[in-house]
Amino acid sequence: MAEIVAGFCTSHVPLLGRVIDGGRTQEPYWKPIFQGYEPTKKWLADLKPDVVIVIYNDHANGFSFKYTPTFAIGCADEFNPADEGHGPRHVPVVHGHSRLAWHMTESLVADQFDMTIMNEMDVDHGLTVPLSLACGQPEAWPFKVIPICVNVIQYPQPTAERCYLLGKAIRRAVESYDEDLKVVIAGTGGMSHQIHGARSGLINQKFDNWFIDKLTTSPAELTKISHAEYVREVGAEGMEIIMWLTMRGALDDNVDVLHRFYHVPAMNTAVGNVIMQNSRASA
Amino acid sequence: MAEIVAGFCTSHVPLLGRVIDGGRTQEPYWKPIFQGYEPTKKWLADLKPDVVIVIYNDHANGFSFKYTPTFAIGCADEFNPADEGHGPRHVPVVHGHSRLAWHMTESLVADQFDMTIMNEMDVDHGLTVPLSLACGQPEAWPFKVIPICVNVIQYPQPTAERCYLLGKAIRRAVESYDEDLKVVIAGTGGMSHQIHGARSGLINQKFDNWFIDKLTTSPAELTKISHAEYVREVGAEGMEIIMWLTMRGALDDNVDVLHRFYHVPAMNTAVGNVIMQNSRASA
Amino acid sequence: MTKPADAFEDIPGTVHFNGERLRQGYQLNKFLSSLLEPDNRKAFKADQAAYLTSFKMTDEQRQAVLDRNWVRMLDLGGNIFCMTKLALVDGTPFQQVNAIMSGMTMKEYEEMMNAGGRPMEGIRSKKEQNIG
Amino acid sequence: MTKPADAFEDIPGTVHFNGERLRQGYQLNKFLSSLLEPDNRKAFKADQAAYLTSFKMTDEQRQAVLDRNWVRMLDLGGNIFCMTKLALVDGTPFQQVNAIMSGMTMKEYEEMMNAGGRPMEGIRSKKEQNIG
Ligand SMILES: [Fe+3]
Ligand SMILES: [Fe+3]
Repeated sequence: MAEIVAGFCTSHVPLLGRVIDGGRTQEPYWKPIFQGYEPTKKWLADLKPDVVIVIYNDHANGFSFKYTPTFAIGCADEFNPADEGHGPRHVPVVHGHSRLAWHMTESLVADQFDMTIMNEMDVDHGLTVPLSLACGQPEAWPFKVIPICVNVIQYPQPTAERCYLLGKAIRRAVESYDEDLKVVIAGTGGMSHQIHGARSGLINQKFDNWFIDKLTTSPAELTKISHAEYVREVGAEGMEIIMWLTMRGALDDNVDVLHRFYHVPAMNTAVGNVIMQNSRASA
Repeated sequence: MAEIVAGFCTSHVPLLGRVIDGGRTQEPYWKPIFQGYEPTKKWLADLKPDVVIVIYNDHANGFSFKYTPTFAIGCADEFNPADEGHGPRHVPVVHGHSRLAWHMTESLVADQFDMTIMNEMDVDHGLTVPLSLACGQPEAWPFKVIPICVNVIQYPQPTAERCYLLGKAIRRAVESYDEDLKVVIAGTGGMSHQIHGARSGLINQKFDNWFIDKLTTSPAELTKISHAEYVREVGAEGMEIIMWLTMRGALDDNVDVLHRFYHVPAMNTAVGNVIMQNSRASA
Repeated sequence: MTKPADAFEDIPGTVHFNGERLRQGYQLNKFLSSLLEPDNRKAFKADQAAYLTSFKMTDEQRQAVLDRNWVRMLDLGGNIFCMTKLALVDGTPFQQVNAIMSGMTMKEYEEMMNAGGRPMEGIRSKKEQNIG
Repeated sequence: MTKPADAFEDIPGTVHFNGERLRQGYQLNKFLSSLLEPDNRKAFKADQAAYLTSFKMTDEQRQAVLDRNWVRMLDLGGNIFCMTKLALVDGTPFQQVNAIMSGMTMKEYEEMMNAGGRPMEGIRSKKEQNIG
């Protein structure tokens, strides 16, 4: 049986990818941020998962507005880093786990999640920056990845509750797989930021920290918050943190926090990184 | 308020489109089929709906296997007939109802249906043949169309139950629209046929007629049937009749059958056409 | 893939087009679907073998296309709806493809269809199978 | 479109990118997204006005692009993620776009961000609005 042994959440700020790729992580402005990710890098290197399921969103790079799936699952063997306007990032190709992805698709669709099956797609910073933050600059990513892309950029987005329920369905899907695999799930995006309009630059440290608290102890409360309230509190672009709820839904009600990091700002954005695992696992 | 005033189901056999386009509907082989559609043509011409929601599937024409949405909704103003290998059908462009389609998308996503929003797409015989069967050869289609494309050609298909629940959610979506519109819903595909492998040519009149009976009186029973049982009884390609359940879900539990037609064969396929409306509507 | 449900496996003469099939036939179906573009149809007709080299198919898949071996294409992951494109380009009636796939002559197949189609007896389950 | 929820309307300085916006900005965003292709970037840089004519945008949208009028692009249905492509092609730091959009100089904006970002006071609701 495959098992989701832990989860982590992280911002996916594109600029952080550029700083890593440009070898500038030790510059004074950036250093505190990358230091905050050191525990995650070490934890993941020690854990050695077979597969990481990455919940992320595309930013009009791998997808155009021609079609917008609410939930898309990457079933291919490979996903290339997308060209986001100045050439693709020089990071390794992302290797999928097609067999598990197809199994998950079958399980999710039977569970009444109306997935869009992706047999070819490029992945943008929403997916590759979390990999860089969590793994640094390896020659190849040290695990397979199942990308699950959520529409958070075009209204109507899935509700926070639906994202949470997707996490629960993902867990059922993984646990019904017929092969032993150590699986980690990552929720990406956020934290508070808005990069358009007169509210550009907002940061809401109070909400961000409250959100992490609630995510740990009582995530169901966060599923009751409307899109408009999320937009109001964490910004139109920051509302992508509803994807953290998918990660959370895939874990037990009781979790231990192994790492918690929060930093303001990375240019326009608050940065957050949390690792959680089921309490029974640590007992 | 918009209202779904009635529904109809029909096969979408591509050959029937070619026969219509070629002016061959009066040939002895085809005539009985087109005669069976005369009541539907008359009924629809008298009813004059503003919008017809067409539940259909694409056959690797408007979509490729690059991506396969479980449920896709057409939100554009226009949908062109697809080139299916020998040039597009010479039928009118299909005009969408973008405002209603976006409203429906908002309502469906809030209702936990994970729609794929289509802002550009071509529609194949799965959609245009039903229009031809129900309207003949007008210069322009006499109503707007909201295409809802269901994946029935790639396993895993949505369950029969999910298709039925989609119909119920579509009804809620239409009924919460702020403008008076007369809406009809069409379920397309089927009836029994298989066009590949050693079972090519199967026709199951007994099941088809039983299915129409049940669809009328107790559709929920049909939602309990597994994909494999559908494939077994109506063929791998015939299992698309699960889309009739979406139409059925959008109507009341009690319906009157205004027209019922069944014919075998149209080359490889059994042909069925049924019109239903809510019993209270006819009272 | 996870083991397809036994129920699907039990149905004779039928391909369960699941993820495994999709993967196996991906490039073959990509070629077949490319025929939806008029320019591609022209290029294919002009030099079939050359056109086929632009798709990362297996040699077996290419040969099956060149031979119009419909049964083999199906075995190698061909999707039946993608295969209709090739039949249309060739002008082959699809009933003929169906006749071939079910091991019948066109005449036999047509007669069967005109008599109401292939009877369901013996084709529901491999246990009672009388086809293939 | 159905009336966007009042809650969205009540949030100041924020575009609710709904179906209406999507439709309004569709061709503009299609142009912006076309810059994801290296060849298109080259063609655009070589002759901006000519390149823009190949998209069915309004003249207003074309002019907003030529003027790099970011506020106008946003008003005319531009999606912010599509707009990042144009900024990248130009080499304009996105913070500068954000400064312009919020009516600040780059220096003011940078200082605000370094001090912990735009404070939430007065930007939650139009009723208490202190921006825009
Ligand atoms: Fe993001
Ligand atoms: Fe069909």
